Amino acid sequence: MSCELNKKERAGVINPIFTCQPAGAQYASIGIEDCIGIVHGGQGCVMFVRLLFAQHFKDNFLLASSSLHEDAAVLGGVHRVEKAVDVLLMRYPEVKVVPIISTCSTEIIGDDIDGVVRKLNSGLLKEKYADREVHLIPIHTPSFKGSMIEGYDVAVKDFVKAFAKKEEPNGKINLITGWVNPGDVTALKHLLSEMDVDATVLFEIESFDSPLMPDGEAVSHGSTTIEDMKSTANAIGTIALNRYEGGQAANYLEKEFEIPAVIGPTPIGIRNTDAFLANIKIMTGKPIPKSLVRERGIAIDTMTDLIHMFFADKKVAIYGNPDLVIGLAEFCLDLEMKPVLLLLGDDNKKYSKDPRIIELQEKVEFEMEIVQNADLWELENRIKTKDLDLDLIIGHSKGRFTSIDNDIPMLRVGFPVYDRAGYYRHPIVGYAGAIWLVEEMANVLFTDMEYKKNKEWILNVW
Amino acid sequence: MEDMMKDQVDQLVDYIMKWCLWQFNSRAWDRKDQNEGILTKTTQILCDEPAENDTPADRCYWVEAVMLARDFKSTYPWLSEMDNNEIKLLMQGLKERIDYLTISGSLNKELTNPTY
Amino acid sequence: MVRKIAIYGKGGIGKSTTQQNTAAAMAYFHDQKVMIHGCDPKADSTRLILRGKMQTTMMDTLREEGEEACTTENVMEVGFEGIKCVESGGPEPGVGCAGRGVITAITLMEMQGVYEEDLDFVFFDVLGDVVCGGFAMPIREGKADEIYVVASGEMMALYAANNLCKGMVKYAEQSGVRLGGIICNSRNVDGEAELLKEFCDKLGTQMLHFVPRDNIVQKAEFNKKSVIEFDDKCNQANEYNELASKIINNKNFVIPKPMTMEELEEMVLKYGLTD
Amino acid sequence: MPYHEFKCSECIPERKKHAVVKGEGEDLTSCLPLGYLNTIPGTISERGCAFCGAKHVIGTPMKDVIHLCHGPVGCTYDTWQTKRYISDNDNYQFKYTFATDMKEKDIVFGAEKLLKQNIIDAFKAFPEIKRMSVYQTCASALIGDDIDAIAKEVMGEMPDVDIFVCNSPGFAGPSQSGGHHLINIAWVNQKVGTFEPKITSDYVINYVGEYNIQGDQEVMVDYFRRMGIQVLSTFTGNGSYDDLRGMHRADLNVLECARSAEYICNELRVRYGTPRMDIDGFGFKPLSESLLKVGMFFGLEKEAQTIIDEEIARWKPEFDWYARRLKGVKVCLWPGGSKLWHWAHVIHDEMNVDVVSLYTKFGHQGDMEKGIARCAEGALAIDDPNELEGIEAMKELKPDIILTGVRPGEVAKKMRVQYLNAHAYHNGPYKGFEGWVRFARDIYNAVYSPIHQLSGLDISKDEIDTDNRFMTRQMISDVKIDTEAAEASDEREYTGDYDCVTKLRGKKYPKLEKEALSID
Repeated sequence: MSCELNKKERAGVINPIFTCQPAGAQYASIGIEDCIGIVHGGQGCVMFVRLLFAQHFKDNFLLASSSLHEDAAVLGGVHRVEKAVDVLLMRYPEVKVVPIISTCSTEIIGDDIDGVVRKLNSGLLKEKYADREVHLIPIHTPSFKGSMIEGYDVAVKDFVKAFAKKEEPNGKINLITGWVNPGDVTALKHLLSEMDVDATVLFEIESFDSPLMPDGEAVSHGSTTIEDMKSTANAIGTIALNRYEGGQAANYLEKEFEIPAVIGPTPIGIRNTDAFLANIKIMTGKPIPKSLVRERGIAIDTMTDLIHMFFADKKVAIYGNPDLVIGLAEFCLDLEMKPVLLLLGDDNKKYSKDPRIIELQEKVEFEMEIVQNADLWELENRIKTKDLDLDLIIGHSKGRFTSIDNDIPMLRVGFPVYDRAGYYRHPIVGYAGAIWLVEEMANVLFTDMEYKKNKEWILNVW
Repeated sequence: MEDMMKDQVDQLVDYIMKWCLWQFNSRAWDRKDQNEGILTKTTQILCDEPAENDTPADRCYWVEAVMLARDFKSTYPWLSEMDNNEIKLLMQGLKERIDYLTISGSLNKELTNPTY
Repeated sequence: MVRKIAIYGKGGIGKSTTQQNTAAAMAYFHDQKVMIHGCDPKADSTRLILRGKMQTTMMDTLREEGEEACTTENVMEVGFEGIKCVESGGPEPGVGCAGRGVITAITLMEMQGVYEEDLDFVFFDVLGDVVCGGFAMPIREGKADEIYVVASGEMMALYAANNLCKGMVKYAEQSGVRLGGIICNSRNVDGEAELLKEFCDKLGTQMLHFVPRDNIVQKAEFNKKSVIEFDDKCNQANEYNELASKIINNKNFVIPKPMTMEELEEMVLKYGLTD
Repeated sequence: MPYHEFKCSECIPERKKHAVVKGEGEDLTSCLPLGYLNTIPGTISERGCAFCGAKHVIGTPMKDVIHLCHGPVGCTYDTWQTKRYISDNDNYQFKYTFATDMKEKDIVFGAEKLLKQNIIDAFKAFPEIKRMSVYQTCASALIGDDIDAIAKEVMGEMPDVDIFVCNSPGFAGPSQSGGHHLINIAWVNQKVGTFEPKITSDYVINYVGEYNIQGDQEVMVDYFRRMGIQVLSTFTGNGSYDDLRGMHRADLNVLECARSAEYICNELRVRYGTPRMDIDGFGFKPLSESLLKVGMFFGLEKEAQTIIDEEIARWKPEFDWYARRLKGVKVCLWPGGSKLWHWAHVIHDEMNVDVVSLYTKFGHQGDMEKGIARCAEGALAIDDPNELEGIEAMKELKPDIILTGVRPGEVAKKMRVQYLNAHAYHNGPYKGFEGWVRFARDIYNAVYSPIHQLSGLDISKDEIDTDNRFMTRQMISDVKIDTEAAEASDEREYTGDYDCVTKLRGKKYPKLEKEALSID
């Protein structure tokens, strides 16, 4: 019995788990207030990402394109970035932060986005927008490297790098959430407030869940400010919840400004949330209050009701963002389940050295497989031809047909989730997230039992 | 008399613009053929003259023309009071107007592209 | 502060030879710490320093062993007088994107901080003309700050140099890169020095040095050595010594004013030159 | 020229010629915006790229095909599960998407070997699928991989497979339309004429420019088959690869979406002499006339008329129920593609709604010509509207509903304008007689939503009506109609099934079977 770490052997991808780097940078940039990113590439690179965000959040977010056409692809397209910046600033007077996000096409033709930012800073911004605070930030995200995960990581670091400035200590901690949902931010802020800890949240995206107001004026955007990003250099410490989504920024702050960094664990499940609170306690000296003991108790109570009867030994496959997948797998183990297959959707070389993965490899007693550079066909093909027997799939909506066509119940977690209503509103981190995950897993399994008439009567007296 | 004819042509133009698509093929040469082919046959049908429909292309024009003649007659009762000469004159006016609107006077800059 | 220098010039002009001899002179006569990063897909920018050794290129390493293998230890060689050598290399002709290869190579080296550590000069040896964005990589912001163009009294060489200046104008504003001068690698054509002088005046730059033609260069090359290593006392070694010292002491950096094709043709005709 | 200048776009004067108001007495010689020009960077346009136009819009609806993108993974990811083009083979093309997943070293050294291995591995993963489309992307185009050569090589080595290559990188044109164009021409150049289809009727058509959104194609094909017409191929919704290779054998090309698919029809006309007939699949009158025209071409007018009579008898009373209640509803018609002209006049004429604005995001001037020719006076026509212009237009026009896509729909939602998905439909199909009722029903449901009525109430300052415990849609809509007349009519609400498409699959068509038997 062992846990193997394998790589997909087949060439290419059938049904990808991730999209490419620029999407990650775009996700980071919508978390900033008064920020509209310009994606330097073909129009599809931004149009479809906006659509993806709209599918997930059922809301609209602003991102612009430099609209690379044939001529610019051949002759170079930085002049289109110059024009895009000018047009954007003229028409959106509130915009202060403009990341310039590169793509595969503009990286291949070698467009110099750093150079054009320098030129704009000393030219256009001085001449035409002298009275206005504008920050242009080049972000290199060639689509043929890494994945959306790395794109997010790079962008968070580039934003922090662009703004972080040493001033007086602010007594706060930096909390880099990684690629999460509004519900997660709410849950995290709740934990911090119970701990009486003030934090700069990167990125503060609770506001993505925006209302439809009588005056018809609401728009969806993030609320991390320039001040927030500046002050990251003055914090007590940084906690990056995810190693691969914000870890670089935490390391940068540590190296550059000596802000101690704690990277991980992703607070999914009881144990990891405990560790998160312990890290905050160490960092701030604040005790963990009784209120959280009680909250934790509610979560544990919920689990105790469910796990031995319904979860024990259930075989689970999990795919999605690496920190999420690992966190969920660890939680599943605590829930007496067997996460037999984990799929990580890119070829990040760091996975094999990830201590969490090494620990799984060393300690798990049943047969478990972790596939790097995986796609969803790795999952489906194992079900179809290798008799992979699963009780539950946990992953995002792009894998919905693997669940539907193979009659395996699935809990939607991660990004994107567009085939279930309102999931972005619910946390998966903290004790609140643990409760939601456990109850939803149970309800998904229950519905499946009833649909298949598989011991559905057992629920009579539960 | 001329005003009346202009008014009648306008009514027919309006009908075509609203309910037909054949006048809007993407290139000028194509529009010319379409207008010519279909409106000629429509005139023939309205005048109870034989309209060729043996080749596939002719048959396609003929179908459009039959439908158009039918719709014209049911929509504009004044048409049935006209004699063949008047109809021909009217249809000549219609053809010129449609050619103008879709070809010679068109603002569509792609009409003269030599390729698609 | 390490000074980063990009050497451009038409293919076959003797750019790589001049560059290696100058680098060797810098190290040998002036005790400078020098690195050469060859950015020509032909990968012949470091041969004379490495005594004819064709070093493993970064792109070969990337192709065969992957990105992590592109470490300093794996791709850097040290040659004559401690000169550090790296070759970008590139794909086979006609496939892939050689320009992207240059970008990839420089980015990888930058990530490892290679250009910053304990060096006085870094030379980027770049293919004849700026053919695409990738070949302009060495003159982007934070990369090379000085450009020297190797030219001679031939129409095509001047044409290429002029074109390069056109490319530079575009980048000069963005990245702060400046032209340090033209190096004439003589072809022994009549009126060559005068022509180059006028050419430099028109561009608004200096003719940094006139390197005379000398068979010893070929002889040294035949022995897989730079002239300096081959015979440090010969006249040609002295010429490179002088060129090296001019570069070290150079203060004349400009944004060039490239000529129009008509002007260029007119000037060349005046000297009775055709290829 | 009656140009409309948006306040938000005064600072980009080149936008001025992209919007016009169709004033009184205006015609196409005085009222037509510019179109299909390069997008102004940074405007936040809604346009996509030529790759998605080729792969996502035209290519992928082809059902029995492995659709492989040669490029980084994002292009594939983006064009997967974002549309509703179903197919009767359990949605194969809709569920599975393929990418060569180019990485940095593939960019530098070329990715032809990678592509070849991908093609082989993909066929291995799905041994029952023998057809493939390979799509170029920005990345593979820029490094110059020769996809055609690789495809030929593989076809040489694997004689049972056939591969189509579409070279339409994202940057090839101002919008997705560039890709529509390229893939049409590529198909006719590479594939038409390379397969001899089985002819089972004397009356054979290709149905072109129809993408089977929520089953549109299957509804329309049902009508043709009932008439005894063999639909040899559909380009491309629910279409079969080999059928489409046999397009040259049809007697007539019936053309639905006459922007992109026009190219292939015109080429078929030039090369094979197959005439082209443009039709409208929406609205009782246009659809009836369309079926009649196709019938008449083959001498099947009576058969067509029978279907029209049956369908209208069945569905007209239900349609009228909605049309009576939709009178005067203001609509922004922002569908993007051919629905611009398919709907511009007929939703006014038959559903009684008023089209106050129409736009095209990727269309050409020719598309706008059709739209402007058909829409009513006073309508604002916009080419490639950007986000701010869209918002300004909505504020100015105050429409009751917008027919548009998912994301602009979300913008409208926040402005308290109801939205109906015009690309993928809310509850389609919308084509066909029944579909027309479903379309009217969906507009009705949106416009008279009780929740929409509540969304405008500001409880902090407005008076709260404590007497009404609920409202039904009808309580809201019927305030403005003549209830007596409505009750006296035989109108009724929609009675069709939630899924009206699946049951058409496997249906027997006596007229076609007879023909098939006599051949076999």
